[in-house]
Amino acid sequence: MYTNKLSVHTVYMGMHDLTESILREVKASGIQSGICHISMLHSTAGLLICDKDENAKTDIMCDIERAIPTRVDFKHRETASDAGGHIKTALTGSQISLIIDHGSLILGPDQAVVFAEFDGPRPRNVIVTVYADS
Amino acid sequence: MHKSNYSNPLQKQCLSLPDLCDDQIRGSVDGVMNAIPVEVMQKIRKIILTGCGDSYMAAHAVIPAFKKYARIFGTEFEAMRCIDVSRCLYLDDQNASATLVVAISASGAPARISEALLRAKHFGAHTMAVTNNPESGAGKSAEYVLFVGTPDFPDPNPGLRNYYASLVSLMLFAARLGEVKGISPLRSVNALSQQIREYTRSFSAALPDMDESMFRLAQHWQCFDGFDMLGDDTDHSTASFIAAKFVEVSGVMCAVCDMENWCHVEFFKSNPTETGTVIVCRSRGADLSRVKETIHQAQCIGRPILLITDSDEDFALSTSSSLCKIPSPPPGFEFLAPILNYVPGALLASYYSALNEIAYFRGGGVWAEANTIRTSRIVNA
Amino acid sequence: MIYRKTIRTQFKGCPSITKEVMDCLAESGVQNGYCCVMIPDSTAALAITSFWDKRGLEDLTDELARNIPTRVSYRNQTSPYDASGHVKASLLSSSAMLPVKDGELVLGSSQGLVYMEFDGPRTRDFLVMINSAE
Amino acid sequence: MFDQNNPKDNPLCNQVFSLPGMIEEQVRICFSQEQLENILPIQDCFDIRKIILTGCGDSLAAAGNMVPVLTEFCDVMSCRAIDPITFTRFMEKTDIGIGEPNSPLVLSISAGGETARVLEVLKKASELGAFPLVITGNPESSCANAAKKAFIMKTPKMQNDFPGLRSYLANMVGIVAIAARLGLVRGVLEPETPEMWSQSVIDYVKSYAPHLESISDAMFHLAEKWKSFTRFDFIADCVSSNSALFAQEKFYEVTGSLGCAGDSEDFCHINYFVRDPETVGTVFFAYRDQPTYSRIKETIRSCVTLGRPVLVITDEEDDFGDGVTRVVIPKTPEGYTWLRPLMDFCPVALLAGYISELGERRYFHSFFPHTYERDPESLFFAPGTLTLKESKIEYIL
Repeated sequence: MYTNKLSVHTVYMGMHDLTESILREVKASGIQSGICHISMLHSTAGLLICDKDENAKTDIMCDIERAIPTRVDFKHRETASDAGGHIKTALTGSQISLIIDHGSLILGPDQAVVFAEFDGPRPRNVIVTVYADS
Repeated sequence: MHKSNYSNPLQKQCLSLPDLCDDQIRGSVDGVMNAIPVEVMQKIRKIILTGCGDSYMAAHAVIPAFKKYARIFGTEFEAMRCIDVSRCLYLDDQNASATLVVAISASGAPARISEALLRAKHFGAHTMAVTNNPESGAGKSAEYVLFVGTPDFPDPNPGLRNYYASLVSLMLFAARLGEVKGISPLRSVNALSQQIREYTRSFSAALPDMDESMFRLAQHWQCFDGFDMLGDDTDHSTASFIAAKFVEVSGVMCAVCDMENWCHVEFFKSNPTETGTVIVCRSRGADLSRVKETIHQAQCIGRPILLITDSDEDFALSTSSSLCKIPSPPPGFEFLAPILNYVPGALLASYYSALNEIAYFRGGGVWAEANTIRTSRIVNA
Repeated sequence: MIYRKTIRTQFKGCPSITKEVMDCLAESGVQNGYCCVMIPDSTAALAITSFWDKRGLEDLTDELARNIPTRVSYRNQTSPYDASGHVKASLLSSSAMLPVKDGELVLGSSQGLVYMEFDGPRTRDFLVMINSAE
Repeated sequence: MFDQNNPKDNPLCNQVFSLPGMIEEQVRICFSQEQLENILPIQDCFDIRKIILTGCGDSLAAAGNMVPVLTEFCDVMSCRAIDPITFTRFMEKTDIGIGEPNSPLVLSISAGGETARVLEVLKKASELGAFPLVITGNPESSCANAAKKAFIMKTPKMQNDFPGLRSYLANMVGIVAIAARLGLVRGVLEPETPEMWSQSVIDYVKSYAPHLESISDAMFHLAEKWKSFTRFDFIADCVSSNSALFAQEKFYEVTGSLGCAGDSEDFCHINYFVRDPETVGTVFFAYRDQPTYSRIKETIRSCVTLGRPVLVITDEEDDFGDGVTRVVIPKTPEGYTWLRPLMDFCPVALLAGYISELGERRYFHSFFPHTYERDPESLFFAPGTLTLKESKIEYIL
């Protein structure tokens, strides 16, 4: 088992591509076959696997915002983006598990692991844990 | 065998109705006008009518009059058994103040009547007793009293004149309600009074024949030990009333049923040829085709039938069946039928009792002592 | 180790089950490894989100209901709550995998495991699997 | 003829004893998710504002028994059982509904599906734009075709189940299943309630099994005393008045007796005065949880004083005084009083069966209860006599 913490400096409603950093962590773990588990420890952000294209990522964030608009009349009384962020987080999820084979993540050529910021800008943490096959 | 030898209180009451009519209408109109203040009546949207024994039948029989005179969208008129009103009725605050609970009892004495009124009051409903005795328990328990003012009669039991009085008073009350709520034209009470007078008068000419033929039929049916009374809708009230009179004056057991269920169930009673079958129906009744079929089904097993109707239709009656033709209510006032269409049945009951020399209400003794109508415990809501 | 836990949910309730999962972890004695939580029902979901403010969770149910209305015209005819619950459940997740480090679940301070009931009240089970990976 | 060695071999008795054994299968059929979803799609469930139940004879009693369940758990504005001829011939459009689609739900029962009057009910409801639904055993029948939906009972078959106690129970279970469906879909009941209900129905019906033998013995002894009676009064209040109605009907069917069903108050005003009280079998349904219980007890005492032979069916170890035969039926579980009518007809059904046997009476005045052979002399089933299926279809709108 290998684990490390990544820091992400986000912008408001940013879609930050973590794929390269995660590939680095997998390599650093030295594990050839197993599971890579990525989780972020916040409740107003999400982890997604999506297209790496910038426009595609922007579209996704726009549609998330359209589904859960940052409105002013949430029951939770903090900032609107905080209240809305909690809901977006619940929808997008906070963690991803990926398969490692031959020392590398199995990901499609257009896929990216993306940190979706629903509030921000903020310093954010992502935990990468790599488990070897027993 | 002389009819006059078998003259009896119930029969005399029947024959007294035409004479009672004018006095009764006067009493009822007076009672209706003084019962409930206009501003209270205007707020009433739901009426629950109740009574014990034949008064419950009266409650049921006057519903069409309320629908005719006082129905608009959102109003409701309903007959409920007294035991259900007194023990099971629930009204929420919102609806109670627009609800009027009417308890019918000539004597006003039954415990259950007072209980029903008190329960309705408890839930905040308006209450009215329809009674001939304002000083009675019912009169005192109710917020308002419709005093029917029925003149005394030498032998007033069983209360046939009271039944007439209750029906007439409630129908006039319905007309009054329609007037004050602006649903029916002004002077509806007067117009209805006139129709009641005419309808009752039309019976006065027919009564001697009716009396004669029912006396004759009673001789044929004298030995029967069970009767079926059939009618649909308000004719069911009439059938029930006739059954109640039979029980009261003779103690003979009677079943009451609508046409349809009779064909399914009561039809299978044993001794069909000795089970008197009284059918009440109306010329304008929507059930005419079913009445004819029922008569057919009954005659197939030899049931002796008395058909009480104002219809000229051919009912294919067999020789063992009898027809008692009664006057029709004035056109447009068919709902008046229940105020009088029980008369032949009541006459039959009276002669059945007289010919068999049976005491009304079994003649006191244990029958009077064991009955708990007045002494029943009143339970608070 | 696999634990089966039972909870009684309220109509549209969303109780936190973080404490129950932590209890399982303590009982297992695992120091490093992972913890997988799973819900074996199709009208409920598991969300990782902020659980401090009950009103925030109401916001989440409101927004889900707005996006996935409890319609009368679903093809699934069991009941409206059942039908819309299936859709909601598939948009959210029925499982979560959390790293375990030094005997603790790796969770952010505002994160919690929330059981999302889309029907209810019901008696529900969830499964907790904890494995050691040194 | 009656076999002294085997007094329990009669159709009513055999059916009563078969009920605990059939209930599981009947509940499975009635609570079938597939069938319920088909007859009551979610959209239709939400259209229903009022419910009207109808049926002829004991079907109306079955319907009336289940009115409280529909009223309490289905979030409807009103629910009433109305006899079919009143519904078709005397109720105007405004008496029934205000023209909203699929409302009221007009729930009619016809086991054979060919009863003319029920067909008439369904046709009228259909024409009014209401929601005609029939509970029937025959999916090919006229009623099944005329209704918008047909709820098929598929009651497990048994030899000699006529007159039908099993179908009576089945119809009530069917209405319970409909109530569970409506309540669940409309968000009144919890998702697990239908399952709890179906289990509670099974448990309650089965709870009779250990008591049937002793109830049956008691009824047999009573039948020995009552075998020559030809007049009966059945007195009950509230929902139990439907059980009284059912009892009255069975007594007509298998003993040919004159019977009346009444409430504890009105009885005191009318049938109290029936003569020769010592030969009027008088049956009370007396349950302490009913608000009229004190009145029922008064009326029981009146009857005893008059010298009437009295049977009291109750679920209480209460003392009704001397001169009363009491039969105690199993209690319903807390919050489930609506289960009671599913089975509280059993004692009277047994009594009717035994009186028929001991009094050597015929079923429907025509059939010998053991062989089911029809007396060739009987006029009751002669061709052209019965009008139940042939009655003319006619209704007012």
